[in-house]
Amino acid sequence: MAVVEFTDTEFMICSAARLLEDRKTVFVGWGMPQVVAILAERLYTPHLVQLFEFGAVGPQSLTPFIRGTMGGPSNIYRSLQWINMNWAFSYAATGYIDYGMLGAAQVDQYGNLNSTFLGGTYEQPGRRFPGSGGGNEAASFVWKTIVVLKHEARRFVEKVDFLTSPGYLDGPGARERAGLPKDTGPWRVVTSKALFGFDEKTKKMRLLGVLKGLDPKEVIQGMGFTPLMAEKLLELEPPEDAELRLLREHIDPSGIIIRGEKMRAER
Amino acid sequence: MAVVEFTDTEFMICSAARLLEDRKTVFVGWGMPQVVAILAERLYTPHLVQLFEFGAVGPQSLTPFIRGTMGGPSNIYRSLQWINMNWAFSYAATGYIDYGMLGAAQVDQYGNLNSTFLGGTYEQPGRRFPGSGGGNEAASFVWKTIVVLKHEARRFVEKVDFLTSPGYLDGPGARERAGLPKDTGPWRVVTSKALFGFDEKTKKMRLLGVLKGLDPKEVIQGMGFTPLMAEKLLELEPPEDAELRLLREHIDPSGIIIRGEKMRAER
Amino acid sequence: MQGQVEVHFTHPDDFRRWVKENKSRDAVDKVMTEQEAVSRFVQDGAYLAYDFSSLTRGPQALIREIIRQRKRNLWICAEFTLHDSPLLVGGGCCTRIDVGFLGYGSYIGRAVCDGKVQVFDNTNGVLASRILAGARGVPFLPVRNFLGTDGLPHSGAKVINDPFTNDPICLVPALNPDVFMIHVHQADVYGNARIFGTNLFALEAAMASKRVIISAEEIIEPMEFRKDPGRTTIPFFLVDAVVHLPFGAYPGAMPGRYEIDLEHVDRLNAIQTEAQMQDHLERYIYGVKDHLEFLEKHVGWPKLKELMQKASIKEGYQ
Amino acid sequence: MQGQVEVHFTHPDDFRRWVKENKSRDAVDKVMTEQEAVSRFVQDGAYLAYDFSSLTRGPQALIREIIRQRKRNLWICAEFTLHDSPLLVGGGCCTRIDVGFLGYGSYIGRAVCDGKVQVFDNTNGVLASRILAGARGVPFLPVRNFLGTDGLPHSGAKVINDPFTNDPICLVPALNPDVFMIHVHQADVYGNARIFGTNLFALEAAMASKRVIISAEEIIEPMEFRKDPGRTTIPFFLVDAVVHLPFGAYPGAMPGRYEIDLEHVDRLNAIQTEAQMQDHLERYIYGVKDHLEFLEKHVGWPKLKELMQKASIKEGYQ
Repeated sequence: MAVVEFTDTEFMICSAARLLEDRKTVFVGWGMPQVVAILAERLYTPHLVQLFEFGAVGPQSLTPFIRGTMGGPSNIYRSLQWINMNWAFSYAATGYIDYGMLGAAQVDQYGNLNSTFLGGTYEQPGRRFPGSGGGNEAASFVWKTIVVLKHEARRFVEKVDFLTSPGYLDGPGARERAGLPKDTGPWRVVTSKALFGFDEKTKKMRLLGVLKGLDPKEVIQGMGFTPLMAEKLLELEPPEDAELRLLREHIDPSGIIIRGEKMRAER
Repeated sequence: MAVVEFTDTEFMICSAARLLEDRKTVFVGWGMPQVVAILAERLYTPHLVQLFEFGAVGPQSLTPFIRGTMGGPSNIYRSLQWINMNWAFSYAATGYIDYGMLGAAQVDQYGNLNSTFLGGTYEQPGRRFPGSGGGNEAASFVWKTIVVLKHEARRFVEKVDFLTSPGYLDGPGARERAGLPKDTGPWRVVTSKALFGFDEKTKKMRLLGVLKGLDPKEVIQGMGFTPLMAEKLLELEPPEDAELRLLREHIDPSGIIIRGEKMRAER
Repeated sequence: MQGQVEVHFTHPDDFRRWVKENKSRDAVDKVMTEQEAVSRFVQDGAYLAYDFSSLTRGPQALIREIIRQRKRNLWICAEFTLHDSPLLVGGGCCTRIDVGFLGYGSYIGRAVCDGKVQVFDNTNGVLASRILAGARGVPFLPVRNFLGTDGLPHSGAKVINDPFTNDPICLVPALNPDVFMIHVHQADVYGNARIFGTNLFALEAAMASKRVIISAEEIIEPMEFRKDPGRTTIPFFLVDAVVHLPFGAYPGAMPGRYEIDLEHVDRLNAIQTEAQMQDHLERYIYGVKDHLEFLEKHVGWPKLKELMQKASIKEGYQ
Repeated sequence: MQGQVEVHFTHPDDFRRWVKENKSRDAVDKVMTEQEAVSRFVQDGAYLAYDFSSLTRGPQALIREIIRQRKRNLWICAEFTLHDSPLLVGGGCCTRIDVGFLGYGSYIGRAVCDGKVQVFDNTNGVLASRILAGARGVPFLPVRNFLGTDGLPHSGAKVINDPFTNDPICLVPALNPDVFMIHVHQADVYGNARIFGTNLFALEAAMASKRVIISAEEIIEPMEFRKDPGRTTIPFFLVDAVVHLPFGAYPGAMPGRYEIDLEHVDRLNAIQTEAQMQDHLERYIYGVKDHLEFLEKHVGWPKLKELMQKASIKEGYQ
């Protein structure tokens, strides 16, 4: 058995990349989801078609990943199609996009996402974030939404300060009653320590597993709600050497995205 | 004074071509309006931007004119832009298109157009035509609609058998009440004998002039309504030699479009 | 006011469900013959749309194959239909038509008068908007035309008071065809496709339709699309079948490749009676087994070469 | 449910009237300096939209000119706004923002918290749909997202029961900006323009806006557009001003031409305090008279050459 060292971000990225399915489509959000998608494409899902809201369909991105650019030439390299935002969202609205991968500042037990503000009021927030971007469209239209966020207990709240992108709203049937497309919604929440899913009946968040070696009770301690627990919790594998090498040497050699708290695990 | 010989179609084409304004935009319907636009471009309005519903913006059509093709290479030669139907109609819907030029099978005193059927019922018509095409969009969206049709009394009716494309509907204010864009509507009706406009107040059709040498009373005889009369009727000039030469030698040398009843006039 | 007639309408959720379960996102080789594409993907009773006209970049070989396979009860979206609709009606394939523009000639006109085919008078713009609604995954789009017409009651449109301006506005229902056919300049084996020139609603209709059949003048390497992504008209995951059909738009023109065969078009224009129609179908469609035999028996390479020579305008088509 | 806040909305008839009276269809030379374009066409209080981001093909030189001219009370459409919105707010130009995506950094976040700028939370897709509504000449478009959110009450959207499915649907009001700015690869003197790569809503917004200012890397012959009409992004009659601004997207990238200057971007990212902001504006914007002087004084040709060299990916950009 060996001990592997990695950052919490690296674990989260690898954990998310393993969730994607090959020969499917994914709506990729800004920032970390881009890195997840590149890692997945290189290691696990070479035929995954990535969709970007700014109109790139199916790029084969070059590395190193250039942060922030979205529509830059290396991130949209060798796309199948370059088009614009209204068309990009149409692919999702008509059901062609299987997965969506998004970040968030806050999430509640129904998977509702806040990426707008924390604390205070809408007019005078405590802290302001970029807002929806295309996150609302992804969370509304794709079949399965994957949320990726740093594992901090305060991000898991009873009620989001602002509902930017819909999870299951206030429970079963609520999305449909609101007029959102049927059979969509959050599917997984990937954090730097754990993996959550949602209970089919109650639509409440459920802990599926934690990083190998962590204590599930400690992991969920302090969350604003108590998640359901899977009958058998998974032990999530730490990053593989191949994943870390790719991330550190090829995708993000400057370490801007993958930096974070140091973690270690046995494998 | 010389006598000039021409067909009724040739007169109608020349008469319509003289109405267009340079450095403006025109929505061009299928068939004869295409020939009118080419004639106008060559002789009178070299900077007129022609819009076609199938997505050609600003072509400099080659001659001879090839009937029927619409999107063929010689008719859309050296366009400013090639795009599609939804975009083409958007140019008109947002008010960028000054003129529209359309044919019709029937017209009533308010300039309502029928290009759908004559006689019988909708389910069992006496004679069936192609229907709206993009005519309804042109008649609804452009600022000034020009209707071009062969002068036959039976085409001018009290009430059209089917209202395909809106004129002033049942009178002043009716277009706006129906929800159509403001300040639009039929502007001229060009026939093989006469030219009509519309009264600003009553929105009823008004005879503006007839081909030089014709008797206005005879021209309007048998029409299904009595048009208003301009205070001073114009004498419409017969085709110029330059117009006829261009039509016969360059635009339609096979004579398929310009053939018709023989006419003659002095000039 | 509301349209009072039957309308081809699919709830956006039902369309989405269909896309989820039936449209593969996997890039697999979809090349097949026209026989296979039509027999697998065009069912009797289907709603059929296609891009452009019988005279320009229309999927004419595919339409002939539909007639050859004697499909029945099709409902067609007649946006720029010229010679296609009379042939489909003459072949007994088509019983309902959303108009659009219903050309050419007296045969189709009389078929309507005789009640052989039922028409629903939309307009070209209304049909294009309905397909755009289908492609945007919404049940309708608002338009500011079609109002005040006699077509509106013969369509599925509804008039409401716009809640933003309080003026009347026309809502046209989404159109999600069962099958969309398009003839393209270039495709790869997966279905990525590229056309040059204008189009009616190529991407909208490909996105809005349950099945998409592409016929292509040329099959090119997939990497060609990735080298110039701004030129891709339709990405592969919308497409179900790719048929390699050079001269597939014949007797119409393929812009930049070959011109119209006016001689053959005149033969189509001349069809007036039922007997003439059946003779034409027998000779040119039933009497040959496929597009290749049609070209060899009834067109011939000297004619095709002549039509290619006439297509001397290349600007913008490569 | 209905949005309860102020919304920038123009009756489609009022927009049409404006187009009729103010948008010339005449192909005249519209080339002018950035000073002239901004002073003539960007009024205090205007609603401003632009295409793409500060990092990719954004109209950065034009935005700097707006700040230099100390425009006031602008309302901006923040679709992919990254460094633009903090600069515009820091320069005292912008008091209202439709979000979109409100990047970058803590300066703009704090400006919102402090009430220096009022935000209206739409989404990227909602804003794109609103602009498409403006371009289609309709007062609204229906969308099936935005429903169930806290953004909706802070927007101009309304929820109605869809008359076709009886499900709730969200109607988003048309957006007709007063000014749209876009930086393009190529334009002619009349305003025909071409971009390579993806875009947000280049044609939609050009069609939907009262004034369109184009800045271009290259001015090319008008005939070049006519030789490849499928590549024209925007036709001239939508355009009011053409400004020849090589490196007009700097410090962002112009795909296929030059790369991002990450060094300068880091300077923008580092702005946190008001003092830092004012120092930056003073140095890089107020302190130079125009884009050319900015490039000469603060970037320099060796750096520009380096950025051009880095832009080695050419596929699809020519």
